[in-house]
This record gives sequence, structure tokens and C-alpha cells, in this order.
Amino acid sequence: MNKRMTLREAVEQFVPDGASVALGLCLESLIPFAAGHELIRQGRRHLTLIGPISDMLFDQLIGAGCVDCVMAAWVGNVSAGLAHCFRRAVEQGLPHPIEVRDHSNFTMSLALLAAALGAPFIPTRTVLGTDLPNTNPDLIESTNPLTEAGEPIILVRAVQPDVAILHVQRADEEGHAHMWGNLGISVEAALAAKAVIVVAEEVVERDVLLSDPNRIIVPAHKVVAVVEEPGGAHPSPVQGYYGRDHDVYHEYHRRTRTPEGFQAWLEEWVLGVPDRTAYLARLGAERWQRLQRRRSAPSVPVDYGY
Amino acid sequence: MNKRMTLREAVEQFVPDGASVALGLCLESLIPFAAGHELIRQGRRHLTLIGPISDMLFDQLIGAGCVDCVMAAWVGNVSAGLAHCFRRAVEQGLPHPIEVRDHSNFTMSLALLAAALGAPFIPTRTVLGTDLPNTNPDLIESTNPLTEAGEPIILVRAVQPDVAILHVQRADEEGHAHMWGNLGISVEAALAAKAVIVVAEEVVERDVLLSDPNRIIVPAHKVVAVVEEPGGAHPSPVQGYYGRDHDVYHEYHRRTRTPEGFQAWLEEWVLGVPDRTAYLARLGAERWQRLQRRRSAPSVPVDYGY
Amino acid sequence: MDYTPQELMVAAAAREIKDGEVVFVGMRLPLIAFVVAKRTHAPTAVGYFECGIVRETPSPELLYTMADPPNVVGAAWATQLPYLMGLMASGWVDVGFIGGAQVDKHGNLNTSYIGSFKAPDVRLPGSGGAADIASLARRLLIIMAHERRRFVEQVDYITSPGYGEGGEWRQMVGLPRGGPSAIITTLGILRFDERGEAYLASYHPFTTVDEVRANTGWALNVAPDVHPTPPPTEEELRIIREYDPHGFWTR
Amino acid sequence: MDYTPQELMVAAAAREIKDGEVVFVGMRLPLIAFVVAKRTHAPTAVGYFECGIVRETPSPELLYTMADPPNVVGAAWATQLPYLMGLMASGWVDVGFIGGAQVDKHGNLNTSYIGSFKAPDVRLPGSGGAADIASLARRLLIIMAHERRRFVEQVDYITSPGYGEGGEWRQMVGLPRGGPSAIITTLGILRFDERGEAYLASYHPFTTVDEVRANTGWALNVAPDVHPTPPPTEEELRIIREYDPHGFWTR
Repeated sequence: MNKRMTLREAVEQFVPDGASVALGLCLESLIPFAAGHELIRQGRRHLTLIGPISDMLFDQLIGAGCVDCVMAAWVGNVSAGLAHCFRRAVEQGLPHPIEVRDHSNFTMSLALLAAALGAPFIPTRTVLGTDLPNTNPDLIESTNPLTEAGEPIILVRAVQPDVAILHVQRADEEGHAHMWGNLGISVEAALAAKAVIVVAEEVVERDVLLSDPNRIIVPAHKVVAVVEEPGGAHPSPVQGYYGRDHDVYHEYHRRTRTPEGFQAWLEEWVLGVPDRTAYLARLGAERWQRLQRRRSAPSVPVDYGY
Repeated sequence: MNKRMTLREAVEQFVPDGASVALGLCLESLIPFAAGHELIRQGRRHLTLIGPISDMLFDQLIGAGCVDCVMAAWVGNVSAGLAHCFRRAVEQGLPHPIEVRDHSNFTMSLALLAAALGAPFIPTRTVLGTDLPNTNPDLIESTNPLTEAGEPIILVRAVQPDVAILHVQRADEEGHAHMWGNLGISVEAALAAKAVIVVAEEVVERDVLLSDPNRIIVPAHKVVAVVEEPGGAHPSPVQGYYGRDHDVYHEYHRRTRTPEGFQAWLEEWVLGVPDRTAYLARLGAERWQRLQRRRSAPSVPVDYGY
Repeated sequence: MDYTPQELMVAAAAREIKDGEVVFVGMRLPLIAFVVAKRTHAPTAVGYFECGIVRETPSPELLYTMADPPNVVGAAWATQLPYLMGLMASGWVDVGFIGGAQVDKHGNLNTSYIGSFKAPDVRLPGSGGAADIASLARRLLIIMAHERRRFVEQVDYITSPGYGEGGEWRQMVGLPRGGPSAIITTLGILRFDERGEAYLASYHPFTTVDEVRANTGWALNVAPDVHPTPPPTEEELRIIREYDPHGFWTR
Repeated sequence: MDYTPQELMVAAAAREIKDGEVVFVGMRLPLIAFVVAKRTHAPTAVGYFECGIVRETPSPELLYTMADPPNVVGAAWATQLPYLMGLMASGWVDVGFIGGAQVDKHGNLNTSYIGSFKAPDVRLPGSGGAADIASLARRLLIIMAHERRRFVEQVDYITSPGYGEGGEWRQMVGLPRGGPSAIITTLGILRFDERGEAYLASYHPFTTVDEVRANTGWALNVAPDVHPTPPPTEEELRIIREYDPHGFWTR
């Protein structure tokens, strides 16, 4: 089935108000900024955001008023510092209050893995003795029923996102997708989610994908939309395609210290551009060119023959 | 660190009597028959075998008297039928009684995954209402503490093998290993195990392995031995190298109906050959040649450059 | 008769697969039933193979086991067993196939122990993935030889759950969904009433209701509209014989 | 002084890594400490990066984040976060690095809320992987700026566990192992006594014990043999400056 559509169509059809959305699952790379910006442009409201550490994108969605709840291990700006919109939302209720369920990276991954396995929870000994269970009802302090002494244990409740948005290197129009490099919690989230939106740097022939079925990230029957969006992860890096645009993170950090500053940034880079093509045009060809892959490092093929 | 050694050395050094050993983790393919036969030749005793379905190899180890306990979902001969040695051991205590902990494929994978995650157990709703918990103390009937009604749940206790033996397509001498095709529960077992023995069709340069770090199966620091053993999985198939030798399974099934028949088979194919080279020579060059890959199906490379 | 009982069983099994469904494909005959379904009425069905394979096209050659190399080439995913089982646990698998050494009138299957599990007469191979498929798939199709010693009032050991003791048993023990939809045997097709008891829905053209009853170890209910099972079509037979030319599984 | 406090901290952190160890590498300065250790006394150390990377060689270029493309090329494993965390949960990680906004005298860290978590003065980013590293690594190294408002008697919120309230607290709450081994600060190096309380082990050459005390929010114990921290060697400085030529992290 051909599931190819524009990002606008994919967000319209598959991310309604109130949805829980997993995104930014590789941590600092392959962040679906284009998809996040489209959520903002469409004025999506009451979202629950699910992710491990989020490098800047959650902050943007929170600042734009799209978010009611965040389930994440870290919301900030990895190379620059704190997240101003996240701070304003929690500290001052601006633009409106949000609920935060504090995870660690491991507990977030276990919550998604539990859902991927159809398990109600996974027990763990991480975060014992911390305050995280006090600010996250999905981390339940319990005792291990397999030990007589009843040793303490944390039960991490399964989290099933309504939709996971994955930015990948290549996919076909049916939803077979190849992703490489650090995978973070992408596999767990894609398996856990009720639906997967694939945003790809390139849409290629099915044969390319099926030539290497071990690299496919999730079964295509779970994928509801395939979007070709080159540069859709900028300013985050895409292995084999382009590097991280560090300056954007620093500029964002500087400019969003005030609500007015954030609004101006949002107008310039999100509301004021209709789509990613216009965004990249605003970025400028020369700057975009500088980020492109300079040298190849191809994988040595393997043989699936018999 | 160069961890290359012969299979004899690897089994001598890293699989003592009484060890728990995970092997045959891809189900019907990449079964480490050469390693299993070396365990038999070295007269290993009191082993615990851990695996999903085992296609013939567990039966051989049980018949040879190496095994005290089996944790598995299925012990038989996939294309031919029941496992005669397994039957004799359970039904008649020949050559000696064994303990069997009955798993399903899913519960076996969860037991290893739990150990891989450092979790004491993983809860699941599979096998509820079955008799498996009656013949496996590692499947504990319990109730879900996250539900008020206390819905029934099975707690699958973590299983940590002393050693996992993986047959792979290619590895380097430090233990970086590429495995492709159906992976079964190989990743879970290798992550769970205290040590990993890699048996490879080919030992190649480190650069080949590191050209595709997503395909590496387990961190090399967990690998204690690397063995180059071409044909080491015969008669099971190795994607990209050779096909399944169906006749061996049928011949084994026919010949091992009696203890005497099994002993004769064992003398001919295990005890009577010093190593895999001699085994393949006994098989015959022509027959071995017929199983070799006839056509290539290479993966389309990906680019890790930047 | 110009087809074997196995060929009829494969065709009947294939017809249970609906287009677009996710099928947990079992060993032996279901391997071929999936191929027949894909090539006839269910071109977009997806096959899960527990060794870690997902296919959207039939394998190019006959499979003796699901991990045979032809099943991997052109696969739509090659992955880890718990991921496929996990998707099934979450409700993504519409239908699964398994066989058994013993089945009882509530569709419970035994592939573990004949006699007492403490001192068994026969030790069978065990569950494999069967217990998982029977626990977690949305519906279950059972394929097996119809013999009196196999069709028993109550199995000696429940490896794979059917409807247990009948009624609301599955909900009571906590199973999330599912239950047997049909038993496709060498003699007929059994379906299940609302209390979870098997009844004869059709008998194969080469047998009779009485013969089926004689080969069943309990007092088998029979549908009012019981009828001969439709034989395999020419197209079905052609596909089966192309795929299994030497009749390894189907003769 | 011909080096920055950050450079000294990186060198001090590198010296805490032993050859052959598995290191859970944190963000910022530890990224460089791992490189220095690898290129000096710990050539066979292995680095885990929580985004899903394992490296046996330093990345060829400076990293701003651990998922930067230079960290993936030549990696010894590119994988899923829970696998690396799971190995740490099973005891495979010898040492992990984290920073914090607040630390207390028992080495507990807060990177979540300043003030009450119900109505915080400052919402910090949160744990990331820090809580996991502090819970599960065999020993923990803390790197942070030494300021009175950061070094507090008791943190407002325990994001990452140190020795809790001291004594047997970690065993009591069920943590499997670990605990802070040192706090490497902009002013000195703190270690922990057997009750799990931090004391000053060395002060950096450009400061004094009194200055360290003045910047610490509790009555800081001082080791009898307190001494100046050995400054970075020329080799260490050369490696740091080659790797971070513009001083993005170290100036």
C-alpha cells in the first residue's frame, strides 16, 4: 500500500489534538523537527510528549502551547543549557501549566519496551531511593515478589504512545524503513506505538529496503504514513546525510529567554514558513551545504543469498 | 585483545562441568553444532541447556549424557519429528534422568531479556491457564499489582546463562561479530550471559565489522573466545553461506530410535572425528559443495559518513 | 480422489486467512497455507515467523523449517523473536496456526506430556511458540491428524490454551483475547460454539460424519448444517504442488 | 596558570578511569576525559554512550553531543539505549560520569527541581541517564562547578542517588551497588568516607582549603593529607587542546 503523503497530511490525519506522541527517540540525532514544527503550525493542542532526553524540540512544542503533559527523562538544550519554555511552563504556567512525569532514560525505555512486549510493567532497580517516583505516577515503588525478604523494586508502568514519529535515513512508500547510527529508544517506541509515522530523508525503491531486512526498524504494517522530507531533522544530525548545526541550538537558547523572544523565533522559523522547503531556503543554501556529508563511510555489505 | 582460539580451547577454558549454556538461539539456523559436538567429545557433564526450540542439538547433548537440566520451549527435530534421546531421558531416565523446565518461546525470550535488563523478572499474559507453570518453577503465577482487581499474570524469572555460544557469519579476533537473518533470541541471550563464545564462519579484519556497528550483535568486551570454524553450523543453515542439510535430520531421526543406534551415530559423527574439519571430510566434498550458496543477495550499503 | 487429505487441509487453512491480516505462521502445513492464501484471496496478508522473520511475499522455495534461507531473502523484516511475540501480545496478530499431539473438546492442546507429567508415557517436544500463539493471537487455527487417541475428552497437559473448561474460562484465567476458531483435521473441520465446545462443521468429501465421530474421543456435536468440506480448487492445488513439488509436507 | 580549571577537571577525571574499564561517558567534560584516558593510561577502556553507542577508540572529532556523527563512525557497537542501560543494571559498567546543579554532602544530585517540586523556583532539565548511572554503575564520578548555592547540606530533590542519608542507605533502599567515588569540582576533588560523607581530598593549585570551604554549603570535612591536585600534564593538555581546539568545553 502506498502510504506516501506530505507532512501536513500525515500530521492532519494521524496526530489529533490530545494524542500522545513519541518523538526525538534517538536522543540528539534524527530528531523530527520538521514534524514537530508542523504540529505547531497546525495548532495542535493537549498533546502528551514522550521521549528520552529531548534536545530543544519538546521546548518548542511546549512554548507553542501544544502540550499538556511531558513524559521524558530530560528536557533541555544539550549543548547550550536549560530549556526556557519548559521552565516557564513549569515555573509560571506559561503559556499554560503542564504535567511532567519525570523519567530517567532507562525507565522511559522500559516503559516503552513493556508496551512493546504487551507487559503491564517492567521491574527495575534503577532510580530506587530517588525522588522520581514522587513526580511520576508511572514509577511505582513495590517489592520483588520473588524474594522472601521482599527487596525494594520499581515497577515501570507500560506507556503506549498513540503515535511514534521516526525520522529515518531511507524508506519506501509502503513504510519499510532503514535507520542507522545510535538508535536510542526508537525501536521500543515504534513497537509500542499504536501507529508510526516515518519521515525519511529519501524515499527509495522497495528492493533497497528488503535487501537488508535486519536493518528495517519496525514492520511496515504499523506504519500509517511515509513522508519524504530531506533536511527534516535539521538542526539535529542525520548519519550519512548531514551534521549537527550547533549554532541553531545556541541561537535558540539566547533568543528564547523571554516569551517575546520565543514568539519572534517561532514566527521566523516555524509560523513564518509554510513547510520544510521554505525553512531550508530561509536557512540559506550555503549554510545548508556546509552541513552536508563530506566523506563517505559505507558499510561493507553482507550476503543474504543461499 | 586477540581472543582467537580453537573450538577445543574455547570449550576447555570457558564451559566447565555444571555450566549453564545458551545455544541454538536462532531456532533452526546458525545452530552451533560444532561447539555442541566438542562439548560431547570433552565429556562435559551436568550442563544446563538454555534455548528456544532446539532442532536436534539438545537431543544429541542429552543422549551423550552431558545434560542435567533443560530450559527450553521445544526439544525435537523440526522437519522429522520427536527427539528420541530427550524422550528416553525423560521417560526412562536414560542415560540418566534430567530436569526439564518447560518454557514457551516467548517466556524463554523474556527470561533472557529480563537478565539482559538486570530485571528480576518480566510479567506477561502468555501461558496463563496452561500447565507450563506446573513444570517450570521459573514461571510464577501471580497478580498484577497495578490493577485493583489483581488480574492474573505470569512472572517470568530472569535466566542468566553462564555462557552463550553464538554461531555467526563473520567476526574479528577481538569479538566484534556480525550475524544476519532471523535472530531468534540471540541478542537477548548474548546480553544476558556472563560470557559469550563466538564461532564464526569467517574471521575478518576489524574494519569490516566496524564499518557497520548496527549489525554488531553484542559488545566485544563480553566475548571471551573467537573461533573460526567454517561449516560449524552444519547441518543447520547459515544465511549467505550454506543451506540446511535436511537429510541429516531425517537420518538422525531414523538412526537414533534406539540407544544403540544413537551410540553408533555418535561414534560416527562426533566421537569418531577429532574436529569439524574431519567432520566435513567425512561428509564429503561433493555433498558439502551442494549446500553452498548458489547466488548472492547482497545488502545495499548504508553510509555512516558525515 | 485427485488430492491428498493434506492438500485439502492446506486449502481449508488458507481460506481461514483474510486479506490484510497478520498471520503467525506455524510449522509444516501452515507454511504452505500462507503461500496459498497470499497467491489467491489474501495478497496483502503479512506472515510472522517466530524465528524472527516477517514476510509480505511467499518464500521463493519450499520451507522445511521457517528459518530456511529462502524465508529470509526478500523478507520485510528480520528481527528478534520477542519483538514478534510482543506485537502479538499487544494484539497485532489476527490469526495463528498450531498443531498438536492431543486436542480436547474445548480446543486445548497438548504437545508436552502424554500421561502424567511427573512420569510421562511420552515426552513430546513441548510448546515452541504454540502456547504463545494460543494465548495471544486474536484467533487460533488448529491443524492436526484426526485420530481417536489424539481427540480426547480432556488433554493430559495444557500446553496451549483453548477454551479451558469452556464458558468464560479464558477471561477468568486472564488471557487477553483469542481462542480457537477452527480445528482443521484430516477428516473434517470443527468449529466452536458459544460455550467453547467443538462441533463438526464439515466433513471431508472422502469421509462421513460417522467416521469422524468414530475417530473422536468424546461425544462430538454436529452442526445442523453439516456438509462436505469444499475440496481444494484447481488453482489451490496448482499452487500447493508448485510450492511442494515432491509432496514433502502434502503427501 | 597555563591551564583552565576545566582542563584540570578533565585531566583529573581521566585519571579516575582505569585501563580495561567500561565507562558510561556523560555529557560535556566527561566526553573529553574519556578521550584523554584512552590516549594515555587506559588504552583499552570502553566507552558507553547512552544514545546507543559503544566506542573502543576516541571519536575522531570534538563532540557537542554524544550522538554527533563523529561518535558513530568507527563505533564498536551502535545499538538501543536499554541494552546499554541493561548491561549497566547487570553490573557491567565500572564507572560512570554525571554532573548536577546541586550536590549534597552525601553525594546526592539534583538536576530536576530547585525549591519544592510542587512549586519549583527553577525547573531543571531532569535526569537524562544520570539517575541510572548513579543507581547502577559500580562507582560514580561527579563533575561540577563548585559554588555555595550548588554544594548544599541536602539537595531539594534526589534525581541521582549518592549515599542518601549516609551509612547503609543504598542497600536499604535496594540499590544493587555503587555510589559516588569522587566529586571533581572547579576548586578541588572531594572523596567519600565510610559513612558516605564527602570530604576534601585535594584542592586545585589556584585555590586554598579555605576558599573551597567558603564555597561549600555545609561544614566540609578535610582529609588530614589534603594536598594540591596535581595539575594536568603537558601530554594531557596537548590531548585536550587537540581534541577541543577552540575550547568549546574546556575554556
